Amino acid sequence: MAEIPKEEYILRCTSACAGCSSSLVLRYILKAAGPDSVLVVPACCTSVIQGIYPNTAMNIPVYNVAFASAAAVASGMSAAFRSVGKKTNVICYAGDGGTVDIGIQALSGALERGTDFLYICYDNEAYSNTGMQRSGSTPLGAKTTTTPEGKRDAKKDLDRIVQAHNLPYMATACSAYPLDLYKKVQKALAIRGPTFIHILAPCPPGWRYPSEATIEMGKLAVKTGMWVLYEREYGKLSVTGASKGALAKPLPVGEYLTRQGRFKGIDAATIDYVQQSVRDNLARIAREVEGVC
Amino acid sequence: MAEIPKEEYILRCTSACAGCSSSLVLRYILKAAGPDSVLVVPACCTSVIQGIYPNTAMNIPVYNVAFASAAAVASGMSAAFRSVGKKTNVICYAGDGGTVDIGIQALSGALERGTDFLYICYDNEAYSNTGMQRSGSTPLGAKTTTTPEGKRDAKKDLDRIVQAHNLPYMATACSAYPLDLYKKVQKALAIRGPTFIHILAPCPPGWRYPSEATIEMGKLAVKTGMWVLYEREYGKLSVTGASKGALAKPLPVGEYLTRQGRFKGIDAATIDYVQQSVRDNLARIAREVEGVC
Amino acid sequence: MYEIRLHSRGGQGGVTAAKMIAHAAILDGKYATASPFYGAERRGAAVVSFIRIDDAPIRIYSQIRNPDLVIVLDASVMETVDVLQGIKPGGTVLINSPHPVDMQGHAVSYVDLTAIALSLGLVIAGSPILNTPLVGAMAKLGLVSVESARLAIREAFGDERNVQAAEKAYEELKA
Amino acid sequence: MYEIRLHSRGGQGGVTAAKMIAHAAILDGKYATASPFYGAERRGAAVVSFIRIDDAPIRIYSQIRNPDLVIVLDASVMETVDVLQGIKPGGTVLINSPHPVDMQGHAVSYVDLTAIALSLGLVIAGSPILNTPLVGAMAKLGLVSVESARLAIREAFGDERNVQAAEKAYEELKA
Amino acid sequence: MSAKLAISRPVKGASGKTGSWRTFRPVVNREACNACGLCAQYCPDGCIDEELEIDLNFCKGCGICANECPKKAIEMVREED
Amino acid sequence: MSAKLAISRPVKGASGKTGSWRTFRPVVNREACNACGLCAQYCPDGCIDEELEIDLNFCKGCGICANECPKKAIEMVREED
Amino acid sequence: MLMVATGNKAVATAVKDARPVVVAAYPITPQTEIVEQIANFVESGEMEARYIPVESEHSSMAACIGAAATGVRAFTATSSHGLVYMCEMLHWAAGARLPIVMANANRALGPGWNIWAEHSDSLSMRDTGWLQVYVGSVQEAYDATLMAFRIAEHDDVLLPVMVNLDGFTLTHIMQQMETVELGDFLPPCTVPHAIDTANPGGYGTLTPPTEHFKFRWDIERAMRDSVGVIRETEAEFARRFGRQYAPVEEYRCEDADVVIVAMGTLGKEAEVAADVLRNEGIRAGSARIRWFRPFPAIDFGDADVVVIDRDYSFGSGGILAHELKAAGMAPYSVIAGIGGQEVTYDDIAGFVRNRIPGGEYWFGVSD
Amino acid sequence: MLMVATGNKAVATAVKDARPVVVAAYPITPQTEIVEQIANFVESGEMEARYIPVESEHSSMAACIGAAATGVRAFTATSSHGLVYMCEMLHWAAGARLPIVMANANRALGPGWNIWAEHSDSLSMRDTGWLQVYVGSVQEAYDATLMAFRIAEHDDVLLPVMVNLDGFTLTHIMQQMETVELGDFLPPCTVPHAIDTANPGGYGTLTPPTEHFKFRWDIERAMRDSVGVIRETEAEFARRFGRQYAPVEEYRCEDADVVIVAMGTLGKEAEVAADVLRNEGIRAGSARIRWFRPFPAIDFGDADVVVIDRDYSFGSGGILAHELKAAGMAPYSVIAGIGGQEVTYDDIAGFVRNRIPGGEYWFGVSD
Ligand SMILES: Cc1ncc(C[n+]2csc(CCOP(=O)(O)OP(=O)(O)O)c2C)c(N)n1
Ligand SMILES: Cc1ncc(C[n+]2csc(CCOP(=O)(O)OP(=O)(O)O)c2C)c(N)n1
Ligand code: SF4
Ligand code: SF4
Ligand code: SF4
Ligand code: SF4
Ligand code: SF4
Ligand code: SF4
Ligand SMILES: [Mg+2]
Ligand SMILES: [Mg+2]
Repeated sequence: MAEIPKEEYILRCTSACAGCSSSLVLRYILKAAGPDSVLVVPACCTSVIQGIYPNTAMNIPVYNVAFASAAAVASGMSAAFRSVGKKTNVICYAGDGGTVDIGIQALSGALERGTDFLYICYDNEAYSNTGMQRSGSTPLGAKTTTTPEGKRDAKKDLDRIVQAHNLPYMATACSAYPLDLYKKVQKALAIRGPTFIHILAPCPPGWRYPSEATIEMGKLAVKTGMWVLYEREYGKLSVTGASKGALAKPLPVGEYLTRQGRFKGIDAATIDYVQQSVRDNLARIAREVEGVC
Repeated sequence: MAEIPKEEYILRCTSACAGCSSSLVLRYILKAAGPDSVLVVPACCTSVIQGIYPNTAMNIPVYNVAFASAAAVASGMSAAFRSVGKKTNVICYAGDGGTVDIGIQALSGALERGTDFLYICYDNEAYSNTGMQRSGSTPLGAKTTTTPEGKRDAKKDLDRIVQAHNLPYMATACSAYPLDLYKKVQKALAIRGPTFIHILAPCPPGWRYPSEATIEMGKLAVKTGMWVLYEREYGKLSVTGASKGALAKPLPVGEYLTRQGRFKGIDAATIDYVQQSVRDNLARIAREVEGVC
Repeated sequence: MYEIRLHSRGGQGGVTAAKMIAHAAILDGKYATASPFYGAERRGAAVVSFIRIDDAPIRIYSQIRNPDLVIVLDASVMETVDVLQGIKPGGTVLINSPHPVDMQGHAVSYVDLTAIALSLGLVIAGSPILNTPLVGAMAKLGLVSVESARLAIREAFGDERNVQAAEKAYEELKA
Repeated sequence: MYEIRLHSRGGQGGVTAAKMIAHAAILDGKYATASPFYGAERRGAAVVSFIRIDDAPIRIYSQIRNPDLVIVLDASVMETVDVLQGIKPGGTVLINSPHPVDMQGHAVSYVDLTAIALSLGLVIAGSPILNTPLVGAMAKLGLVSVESARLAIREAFGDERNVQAAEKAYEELKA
Repeated sequence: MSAKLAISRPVKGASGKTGSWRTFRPVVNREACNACGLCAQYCPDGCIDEELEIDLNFCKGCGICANECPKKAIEMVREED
Repeated sequence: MSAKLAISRPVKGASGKTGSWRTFRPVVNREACNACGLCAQYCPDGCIDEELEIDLNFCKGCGICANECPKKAIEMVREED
Repeated sequence: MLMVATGNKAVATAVKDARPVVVAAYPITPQTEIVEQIANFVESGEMEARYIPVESEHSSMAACIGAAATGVRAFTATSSHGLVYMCEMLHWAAGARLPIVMANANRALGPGWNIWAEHSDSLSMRDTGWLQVYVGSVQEAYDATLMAFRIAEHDDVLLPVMVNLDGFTLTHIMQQMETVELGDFLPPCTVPHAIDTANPGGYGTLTPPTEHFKFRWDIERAMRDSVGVIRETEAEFARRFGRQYAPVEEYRCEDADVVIVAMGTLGKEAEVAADVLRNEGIRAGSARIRWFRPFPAIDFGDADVVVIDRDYSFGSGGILAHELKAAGMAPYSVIAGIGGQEVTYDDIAGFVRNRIPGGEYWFGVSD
Repeated sequence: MLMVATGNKAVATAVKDARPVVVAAYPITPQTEIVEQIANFVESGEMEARYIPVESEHSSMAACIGAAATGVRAFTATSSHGLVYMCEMLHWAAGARLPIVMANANRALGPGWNIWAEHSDSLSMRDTGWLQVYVGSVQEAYDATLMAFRIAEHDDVLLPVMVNLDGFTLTHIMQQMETVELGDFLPPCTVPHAIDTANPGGYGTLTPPTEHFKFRWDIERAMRDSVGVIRETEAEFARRFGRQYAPVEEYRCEDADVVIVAMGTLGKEAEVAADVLRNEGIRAGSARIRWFRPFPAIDFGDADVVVIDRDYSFGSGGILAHELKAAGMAPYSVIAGIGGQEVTYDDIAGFVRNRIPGGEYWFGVSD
């Protein structure tokens, strides 16, 4: 932990809910990015928790933008900074809804045209800011206010979508492993061109678990293999941190699902289905790591 | 060819350019779909070539819609038809721009939520209707009116993006192989849920080759491996038709590139680069077909 | 028109309380409105709700500036909010508290809603439910009838303990 | 104001022809506008362009209904289009043709622009370039000066054969 | 019903007689033809019927049929002006 | 300059004293603590400093620090009303 | 049935009662409860509709267009940024002559983000060919939503209808509300130009300069005809269900020396202001504009007019004031309530007391 | 330099001369040539800007916002569906007080698809806080685009400016055009609130009801101040480059009994109509409205006014006519040129001859 700067770029305190993991990850992202950075934030919890005019908790420029527009705004910003010779980091920090749903057009476009920026999606698997509605990133079976009986469609596979854009660097991370995230942000920012990090960010009110369990929830996601920590440098995959162990010996997914109110009443068949998908996914990753694919 | 209905659903004649391959593929799509179908068409050449009010060449309902909206319109249409018990095919027929750029949000959303429809992207690798500007689907090195020196970014990999949505059926096709396409459309329409076909559709004025070479151009794309014909049923990949041979023994990509004015002056390094990507891609597909992946 | 301002914290059920009070008044044949003032607060922040009760339809949508009654569901909000602001001369205060509290000379009623909720095991996600007993206290203050209070609570919550909580608050309220 | 309507097919360079004619007139110190009428036609369909030449700035943007001169770059358009529609009494017709054509009594000039282009090898994508020789014909009709015609062509095309083509048309035009 | 919105109705010739676009016209040499049907299959505008009659009202002269004919049985002939 | 647009400036306490949100307060037992720093690392709001002083003005009482402390050296104590 | 409901709940309940076939909507504060409530109705089986969880508002309107094009009833709801994000599709829905009904929770536009009541969102869409009604109570939100379907689907209209309710002040307030037994008040939806695979047509193909304006004119024709349809529908509603509405709700206007013109909840609060002023001896009345499109014919004789705009068209003025000016009045134009700015009946009474005919006043802006 | 150029080329050339740092644009008929020309200027090295080939118009405006937020000059161009598709971002650009310049090729909205001239696209965006100018010739397209940058970036304004030119009739017509040597007419772009990592700020954070209206008021304040900035800029332009413009271009109005009010190329053609009418003995004049936002102060005394709207707000009337009515006039409102409908000076003269003060007439619609 010695390497991580003590500097905090979020002043005490945002108005995030107690136990908000997105606030936690943002602390580490900003530590890794340092002060010569601009955060581009579309509508999401993060646009609200900063504080209300005239005050903000964020001690770094934050450019709040319309919901669908983050990656495109960042494109213009990056082009402008680079044109005038500035190296300022341009970092989009967007929720899952603002990324996989309404924001995907802008994201895909910015990736395709090689924008020099880092796009970070913190994934709390719902539209949390508006009160926990289903997003494309909500997992199968999860109850939200618009899927009161549990979502019937699978979680959109953002990472494979992004991967299809062949960007030089992409990674996943989880709020329970802030040091892993910190390193990945540093790596991403050192690379020219589009880079991407997808962070699983448990949300106590959205996932319906007590706030103190936020880190546990993230660890369970990784240990069950529901979430895999990895990075891809120029296409090459390496699994990182706790996922190495999980790849070999994942916990049963039930240990993760049953801890969360949003999965309350989920039936055994769905759990089996989820378990099977996780198994397939881990096998696929293992094969790729072993160089078979 | 006996199997293909004689019925033509496009009356002579649309106002498509002479040698337009998109018009050719549409003939076969409609033959496969039959009259109980609605075509949803966003802004693209197809919205114009139908004819001008009060006349249309299309002998099937065509619902022309705003550029970014095709898949979402189809969602509503499909839900409405299914609700009232109709099996009417809902088919989006969209250009590459309307699919990979401005239309990708709607497409991704419709796929994620399991819309029962067939989405067909005819890919002429540019915004042809507005006069051949670069799209995300324009290949590396191609000259367009907005990339007069040749495009510097790679072609967006639509198929991998779509594949990430885990839909039950997806396929590629090429206008030079209308029978292959015909079968794929039939297959797609027989499946409930979202299905997708991506058709390479050479465009004489856009690609700058003489109109009579339209079929040749498509065949060269396939034979060089620049374009691979395949289908994925519930994830399982099978290479179809002429691509089987190309997979084993592709022609050099130069034979394809140098036939087109849009690649005029392309340098040897770029050709090598393209050749290498094709090689990698074919190898990846071969591995997957062999079940290694 | 009788105007009530209710102070609570996000997550404590202040909005539902306001709704039940208005509902009870409506069941009494009156007109009533209940409106939360929404900031963009997340859980835990101080929030305020407004309740109006009248014999004629209510056409006022703006906030209550001069309440007849101020309800304080969480005494700790008084650290940051002036709960007495604008209270009518002669206005009353109802506070969730085990003991009387001095309110600059205003008439004060108090009842330990928290204790009532805890005693009945009315706890959600670690927090005691304060809103149903509050409705009982409102009945005691004569703002809604006991019967309507019961109906309004039953409409909002299935668990009969909520009605018991209200009855308990009705009995325990001290002025 | 002198008003010209030019009939051609998409892809034949009618728009560029209109531009060069207007440019030449402007170089002569006049005011001129050239406007294509755009449908949503693709290549091959009949299209029409308008050219206005005047001594004062031109403030008219609508189509020309009563042309002084009608130019027919492709005789086949006459099968579907009434090229004489609205032509002024006493108006002239200039047609790309090796032989004179009867135009309901209107004065007709003709010149084989296609042959001129082919003879000089001026062919793009299989189609002969008709627009540069046309500018020469316009000079012959006295609508633009020879020198300005040359300049306008050179501005539009690098290849000097285009100027030669214009000169040839200038010589070969028959009234 | 007053026309509430633009609904175009299917008609032949919706885009005019596109045959006038041609510079070259396809001419079939029936001697050489083996009736494989490829020309008809590939005509983008479906202008070739089962009897290999080409609808010259609409054939745009793209030349695909000639180009694809395995027997070189179709020739593209310049339209006389 | 007149205020042309809403630009918020960084200040401490931008969202008020969020410490008032707490129902439970973390209390560190320094005896049991091994100074591993995990509590500080995991506090979403960065309320724990290097000396393990908890800024109770802002600590929201989420309980993460207590939950994650490997030595169980932090206890969540109910705030007296 | 008597219930206590928020404005949002009222809309959702009316939609349930109207039995649409497709609902496609996207959440946004302060409309979200409508979406959530409908999703719940559908999942619980209380509603038979399909709820399409679209990925954006452009797509929610697109999905409604696709559904309505097949001839079925479709509904969506949005607010502020959602509304302007779907702007293109609003034009499209009207141009395609589809009787879609939408609820809009009026909210300010950013930046800075502001989630509170303002009418600029919907008023800035006043050219799109949508009918617009602004409601002033929970009951009215329910009633107007029901009537919106009947008006939109009327053969003389066939245009989409937007039901506007003030964000928070109406979407989140709880009031009593009576539902109705619809009976045949709302006949089954029929769209004469619905897609019919047996009679194929090309919808929205390129329309040339010689034709396009005719279809635009027909939209205007329908707007004009909708005046009668609205009148007839509101009369029929009153006859059946006992609640009376009019394009402009006048209160104590008959003998008024000054009339306050406003929309939404401010229009209701203005009635209280009129009472206050009357008590002071000022003969005030209130005219709450309910239908903004088509804009109603209004005439207050010689009375002064004080108009309150909770909106603004930069470089021109209050949008409602502009309509009154164009109708020949010289109102005192007050801009108030922007971005949820608090405006009480006392404030409104103050505007009236300090009125300067023809003048403009931005409430809260020090000069 | 004298050249022959289309309206599109004129805009592209002006942009080149203005030396923006970022151009982000998306093609759409009839604006496409602007995009293509700029992409060419950039690739050929004639322009140093970055051209961002965005994937949609929402993103083109977003990219301009991102660029301008750093304090640099940014430009985009669009038309009709592109304009309404970026509607949300238009509001955003103005709210963020960014001096972006955009060219809009005026074109009708669908369905049915129609690619020809109409002003409904940009006029329907008149509430967004953008200044709007409508030009009437190729030269003016060039000049106005240059001036737009100076006006937008002026410290008293800091609002985006939209330069509107009629689709096809102006975008595609070729006329002579003189470019200028800019010199210091256009000073380097400075945005006082540009992002500064040394002085961090939260842009556009949630702004409460007590504050939001103040920023909205400042937009209006800037709109009002822009009147003077426009006047000053146009005067300075005339002084330096010899071409004179005014918010309203009046032609033979001094002694007119009837004034034709129109915008864009119809406003030019109206001058010819005035000449025709004068020859007939009707003392006609023409007033071409150039700046629609801020809307200019106009006064034609006792003269009759015939206003031609190439646009319509359904359920209300011609948008330009509405402005005139709100300014106290009772014009004869003619709706003409919708969807590229052909309107000649003869037609315009006819409108004048048949005028009914206060009446409305849809050209080409048989009653
Ligand atoms: C165009 C538009 N539509 C809807 C909204 C309302 N809205 C704001 S934030 C949000 C949800 C964001 O979800 P996500 O991106 O997952 O971030 P989170 O709130 O979960 O942090 C929504 C729907 C908006 N601001 N703009
Ligand atoms: C919102 C919007 N932006 C731009 C356009 C203009 N436009 C119409 S078609 C088109 C290009 C379509 O390209 P593609 O989807 O590849 O189809 P193609 O024309 O190549 O057949 C463009 C840019 C539009 N109609 N709407
Ligand atoms: S709702 Fe979830 S993501 Fe949003 S602030 Fe609260 S805990 Fe964080
Ligand atoms: S431009 Fe290309 S795709 Fe479009 S009609 Fe012509 S040939 Fe077909
Ligand atoms: S392609 Fe040639 S051989 Fe085959 S049917 Fe046609 S003309 Fe005959
Ligand atoms: S030339 Fe082209 S259009 Fe004509 S018949 Fe042959 S393939 Fe068909
Ligand atoms: S986590 Fe526990 S052991 Fe580690 S520093 Fe904190 S209190 Fe001490
Ligand atoms: S309780 Fe939560 S907010 Fe308080 S110090 Fe511990 S981790 Fe931080
Ligand atoms: Mg989220
Ligand atoms: Mg294309």
